[in-house]
Amino acid sequence: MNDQPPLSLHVPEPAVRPGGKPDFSSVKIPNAGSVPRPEIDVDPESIRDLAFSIIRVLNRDGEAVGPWAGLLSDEALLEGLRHMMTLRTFDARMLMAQRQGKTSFYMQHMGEEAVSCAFRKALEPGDMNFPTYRQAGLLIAAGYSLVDMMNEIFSNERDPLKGRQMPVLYSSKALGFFTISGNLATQFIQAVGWAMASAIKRDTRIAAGWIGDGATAESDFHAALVFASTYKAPVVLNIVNNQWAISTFQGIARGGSGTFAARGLGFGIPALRVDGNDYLAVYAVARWAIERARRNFGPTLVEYVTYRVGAHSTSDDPAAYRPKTESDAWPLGDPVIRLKNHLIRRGVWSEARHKQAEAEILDGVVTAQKEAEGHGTLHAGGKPSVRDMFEGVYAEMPPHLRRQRQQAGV
Amino acid sequence: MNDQPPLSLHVPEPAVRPGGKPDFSSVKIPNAGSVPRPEIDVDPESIRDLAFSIIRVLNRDGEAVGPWAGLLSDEALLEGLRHMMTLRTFDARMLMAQRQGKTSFYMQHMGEEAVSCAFRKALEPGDMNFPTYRQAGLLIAAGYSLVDMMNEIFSNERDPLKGRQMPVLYSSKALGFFTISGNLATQFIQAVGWAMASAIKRDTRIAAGWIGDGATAESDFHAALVFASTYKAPVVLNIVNNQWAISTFQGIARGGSGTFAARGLGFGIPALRVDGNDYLAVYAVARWAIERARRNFGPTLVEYVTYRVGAHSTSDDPAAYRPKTESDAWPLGDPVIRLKNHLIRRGVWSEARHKQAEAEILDGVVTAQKEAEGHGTLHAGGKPSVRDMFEGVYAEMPPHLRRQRQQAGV
Amino acid sequence: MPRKTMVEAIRDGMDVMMERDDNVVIFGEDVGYFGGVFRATQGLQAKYGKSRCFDTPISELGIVGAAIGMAAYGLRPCVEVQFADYMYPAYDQIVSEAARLRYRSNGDFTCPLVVRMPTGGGISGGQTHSQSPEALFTHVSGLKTVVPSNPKDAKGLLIASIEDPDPVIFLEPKRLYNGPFDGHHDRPITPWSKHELGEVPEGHYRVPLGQAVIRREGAALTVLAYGTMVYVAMAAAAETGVDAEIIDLRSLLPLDLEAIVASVRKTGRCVIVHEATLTSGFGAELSALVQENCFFELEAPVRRVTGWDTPYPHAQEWDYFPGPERVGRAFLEVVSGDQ
Amino acid sequence: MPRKTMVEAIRDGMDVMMERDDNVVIFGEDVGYFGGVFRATQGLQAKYGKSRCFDTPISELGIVGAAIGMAAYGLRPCVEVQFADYMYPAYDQIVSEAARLRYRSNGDFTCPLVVRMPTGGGISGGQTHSQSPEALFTHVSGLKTVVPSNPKDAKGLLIASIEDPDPVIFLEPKRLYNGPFDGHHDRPITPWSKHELGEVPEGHYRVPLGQAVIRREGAALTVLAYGTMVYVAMAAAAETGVDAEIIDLRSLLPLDLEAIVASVRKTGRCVIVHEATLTSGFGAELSALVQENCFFELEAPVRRVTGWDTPYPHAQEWDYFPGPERVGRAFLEVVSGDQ
Ligand SMILES: Cc1ncc(C[n+]2csc(CCOP(=O)(O)OP(=O)(O)O)c2C)c(N)n1
Ligand SMILES: Cc1ncc(C[n+]2csc(CCOP(=O)(O)OP(=O)(O)O)c2C)c(N)n1
Ligand SMILES: [Mg+2]
Ligand SMILES: [Mg+2]
Repeated sequence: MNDQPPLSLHVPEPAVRPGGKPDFSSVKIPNAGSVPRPEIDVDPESIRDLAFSIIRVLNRDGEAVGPWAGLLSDEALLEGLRHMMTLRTFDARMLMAQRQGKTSFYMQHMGEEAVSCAFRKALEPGDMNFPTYRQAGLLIAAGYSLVDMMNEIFSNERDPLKGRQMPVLYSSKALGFFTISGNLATQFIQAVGWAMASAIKRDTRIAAGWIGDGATAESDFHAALVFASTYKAPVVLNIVNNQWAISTFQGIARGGSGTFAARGLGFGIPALRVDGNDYLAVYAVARWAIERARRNFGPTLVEYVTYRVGAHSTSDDPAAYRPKTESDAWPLGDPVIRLKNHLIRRGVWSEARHKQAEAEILDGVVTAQKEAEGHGTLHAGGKPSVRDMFEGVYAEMPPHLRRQRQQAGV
Repeated sequence: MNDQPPLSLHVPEPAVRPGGKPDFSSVKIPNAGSVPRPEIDVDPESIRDLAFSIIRVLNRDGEAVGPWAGLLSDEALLEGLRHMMTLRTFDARMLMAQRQGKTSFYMQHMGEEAVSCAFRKALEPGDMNFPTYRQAGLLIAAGYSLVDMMNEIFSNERDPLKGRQMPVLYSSKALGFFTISGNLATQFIQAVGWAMASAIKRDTRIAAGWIGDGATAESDFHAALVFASTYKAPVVLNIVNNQWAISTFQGIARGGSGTFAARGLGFGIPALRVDGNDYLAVYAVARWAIERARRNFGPTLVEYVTYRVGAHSTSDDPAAYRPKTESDAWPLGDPVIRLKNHLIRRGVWSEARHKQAEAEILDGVVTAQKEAEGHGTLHAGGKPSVRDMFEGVYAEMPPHLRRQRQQAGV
Repeated sequence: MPRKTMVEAIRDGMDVMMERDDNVVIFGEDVGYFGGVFRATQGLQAKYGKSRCFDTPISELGIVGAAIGMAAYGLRPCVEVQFADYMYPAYDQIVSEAARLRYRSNGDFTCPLVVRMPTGGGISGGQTHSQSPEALFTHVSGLKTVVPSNPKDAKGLLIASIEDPDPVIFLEPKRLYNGPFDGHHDRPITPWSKHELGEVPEGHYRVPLGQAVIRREGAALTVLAYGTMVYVAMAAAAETGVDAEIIDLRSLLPLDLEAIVASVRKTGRCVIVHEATLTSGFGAELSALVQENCFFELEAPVRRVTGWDTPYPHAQEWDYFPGPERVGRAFLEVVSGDQ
Repeated sequence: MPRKTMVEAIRDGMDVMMERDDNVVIFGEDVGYFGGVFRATQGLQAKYGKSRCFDTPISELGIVGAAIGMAAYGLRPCVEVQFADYMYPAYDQIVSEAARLRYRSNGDFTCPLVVRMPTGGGISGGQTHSQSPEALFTHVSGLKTVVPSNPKDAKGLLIASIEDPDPVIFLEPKRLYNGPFDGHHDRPITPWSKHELGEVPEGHYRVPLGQAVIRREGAALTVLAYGTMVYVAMAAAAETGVDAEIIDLRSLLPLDLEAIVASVRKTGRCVIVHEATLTSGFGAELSALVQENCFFELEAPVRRVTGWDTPYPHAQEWDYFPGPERVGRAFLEVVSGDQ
């Protein structure tokens, strides 16, 4: 053995670090319209290419092209644009609120708005999302109250979660939005379980699990794929690949595999990659996968290729680990601008109307914020009671907690 | 949504249950010699077929054929035969000893002897296995003392593990055999860590992880694939697919994927399937994967297609969940008989010599057993001390354990 | 009344609930066709079909994680972890998820889930088939933890657990499956068919969570026990002649503190027994509670008799197990004041 | 002597050990290029190279599982779990593997491994960035559990932990990273640069595991504390005027029982404080030990002041946290005998 050259450890590195010139030349972007659209009962093996390509609908000229195009009316697209703009404005205001000390923490969606906003529109009432902290678009596109979102963020007296949860960890069963966990990935297998329950009860509702590129390394991701594959659960398993997991580039979680979608191939689960910054493409793929699930053909794994433009959270500063201008170099553009340009091209939108919509939306968000702030912010005004801290641990408070509540004098 | 037909849960079932006629027609067996042998630095994507085929060397006539043949001398093969026969005899004696109450529990290898015996011969001194409870062939082929194995099984006064572990959970660092855990799968990621350590230290040693078909569903399997893929760890990841996990057929863990080997494809890890009942094929594939690891090309996933002929353990009765004659119908035959026939065909072995070897081996095992029983069995004769129970929890006994030992009066 | 083993009683409890409520589903490793390695689910798949009782991949995380999703949907899953020693891969889902769904969502989502798992030693199972991890559950707000000691309670507690709106960890002392084991491993075991508590009522009944029961009245000493140790304590009392009052806690959380305090106030002395390791075992909590609530009545230190702080060994199993001799010695010391 | 924050001291401890022993390797989520979300490993990759300090996939199981394999190989991994709240996915590897390699293999394989994790609340982290799971480790035979309360100790304890031949869980009270936080969250924090214990010796030194230290001598009452609660107890003593003897345990297992017993024998009274939830918290073990060992000297019940038995809430953080007011009230009640 002594004649063997020594081993060495391979540690993947991103192409560029701060100081370097952003470089996405390794990200191969197929032309819009170039990826075929299979039947929903397709044999997964026969579409394995789709795990290595990117389904795109909007081309550089803002046209919707190819087999995945043509599913949404202009009206629906205008509504989608409004959802994304609302989310972006909401984020901007809440980031500011956090900086002003009105809450402890915030997480934004900049660049990823299309993913959750478009996906939501492909669901039916009664379906259930198991989201991470970066899919508030699911709520906004479902018409959830901005004031209630803010009440949660401010942990104020109207907080639907009574101050118990950190900002942005919303819950809305009514709108098909499962209570968000602070622990990464746990929701992925739960989504599969929920979907199995729907199948056990011979229901028609389906589930959607959500996970980030980084969190696919967690155990729950594997459990979800195993269970979904075995029981053919009616679930759409969504991976939002925004290139970063806090400071860690996606190559650390992805390792030697070409894509995250490829993970599905080892389970016989059809796996699709889609341009996450293309509202039309996201919607088209979501609809395909959701229909597959609803028609009892089983799970689909979808990777959304996108980019986290902002910091991971208000506790993070990406300048420490990636070039400042990296997001400008991101080859898939901005989802809001791309949809806007498409609508302008279709003649149903204009720069002027966009400006006006921006103003209206800001107005709406500001009004909501005023209302929410009227119910308190984290350190000022109305807040949930100390009693609320003791309630809800169990359906009925057991004696030991009653004693503790008494000790606390509440 | 009310026009949707209801969903239903898919629960995979084996082809036959007790009372039915065994049927392995769904197991596609390629001809021996028909699967190509790629270079070790091959692009994993280009050999994905190997995850869906079965590499075989010994054909029905007992000839070694094709590109994976020709690696072992007759002498080496005769030694291999002896290892497998020894393991089988050892198992038979220990099963009997368990029935006689000399120990609490035993797990046999019947039908799977080739896997661990042949793999071991492809390793170098210093390499490390992270086995499950069904790879004692790794010890036997490495020349470990049968008496010490039995001492462990009997938990007697010479038990190298001082009575602390259940039967068959051996440990031998010297012979590259990591301490077996009772918890499934945990060793798989540990093997990757050990291999990473070797790479970090610029060593030349490699690791081999072992796991059963059923246990691939565990989280540690995923962690192992993720870490091995990311850091290109010098490790061979072995899945022993013996068709059953206690009473659960392999389809429950495998789900919708064609094979267990296919799991590797989602990680960019080359994945090979091999006839686990073919000593020559196992050796050839092991050598390929081991060389790949040692030359720093990274991990390989290998699925050994075999069949668990016996009960899961002495606590199990397979008649409750599978046809009694299922093992006779297993299309890959018996590893001992196949190697025996090959050697006879090559003119270096005969039925008579085989009979004689059987007798010799039995003799050796019986002699070893006598010696081991002289040191005690679980309920009779010499046993580890009660002091041993308190030792070794830590390198140095902390005060609270010293106090407890005193209380125990030892 | 029919007599049943503890396994039969547990199976009966599931059967009754599956019959009454088609939201009850059962799954785990080997629990479907085969009926579980301890046969607790035998016959349920045949009776209720594969989508209500089925085998799972070997992933405790997957079993519990999927069950949480199902519970959130509105089912009442009752899942099996093959041995308590194998619950660790599911621990994150239990602690971070099942236990907190209700709280974190302010009741928007809930988790009516039972996780059954065989616990305890005495079957030569070594360190990975013998553990008693109850204290790892009692520390977690949002969980309930139950340990039955006989067939009748097992069925009634299991029914109450399945009906409970919150997650319940249901620990089954496997050494009691066939009979009331008192720690005398060298003596033949009395089967449940010969024991009064083997009488299991038919049909639906509940044993409410949070109510202890006095198994033996006594004046000299209070013994807090659960599971197998109830019988060890009974044997120790009989053999030492100490007039011990033996309380079978049945549910550790919620805990019947009132019953404990009433007894210790009466006897002035307390011994706590469990099979789990000493340090940070549930006995520590019991000891703390007793002295917090009965300080002025205590005539001797509260004493714990437990498994040692080592992994559960294979060969030295009976040296590890806190048997009647060791427990009895503690009784005598505590009543004599000889510490 | 240079003053350092606790983060700097911890980083220094790793630096010293990486320098001395090239078997020491460091990894975890975001710990490589970026240097960790709390910046504890900042600069180590640049100094020692990518194969000794690197980023990992987000898999706590993978981090600890791989580290166990490395430790078995002969390295001394010191890994980071980003928040203690995220250790559960690794719990099986910690409990079933790291803690038992030595025992089950009779020393054939060992596991010199340190798992660092920030613990405790006070940073508006809600239920998933605030937990104190120490009792989930102290119940596990084969593990050691360490909780430093200041930069000087943190470095010395970390070095001792890395050099230890067995697995050590190293819990870092994150609220202490920048200064000795006493629970008065509305007052400005004193930075470590203004505190004596911010003086961190250069180079290699050890603070041995298992030795408590008295932070304040006193005659009226013994306080058992660790981590953040040491300063809360100090504040409570100052504010109530109770002459408390405050013991900083530093290491929970091994535990300095001698120091505890000596103090309680002297004062006759004992208050235990921790941030973790009450039931089955480490305070239960301490309470049990104190009354077992000091029963006849105790003049009042041993008292626990802890986090409540609820998840750690976001908005009501300071109602959950056992602050100086609540701790002080307990002091007064225990010394006055007014229970
Ligand atoms: C179990 C667990 N481990 C670690 C963390 C800390 N953490 C929070 S977010 C994050 C990165 C997640 O990255 P990714 O999955 O790519 O999602 P993204 O933030 O990019 O949307 C980490 C490591 C956590 N929340 N839970
Ligand atoms: C974590 C864990 N869960 C469950 C078990 C119980 N168990 C022991 S062996 C076994 C089946 C394993 O099947 P497989 O991986 O196919 O290996 P085989 O026995 O067939 O070699 C099970 C479920 C265990 N030991 N550990
Ligand atoms: Mg990401
Ligand atoms: Mg198997």
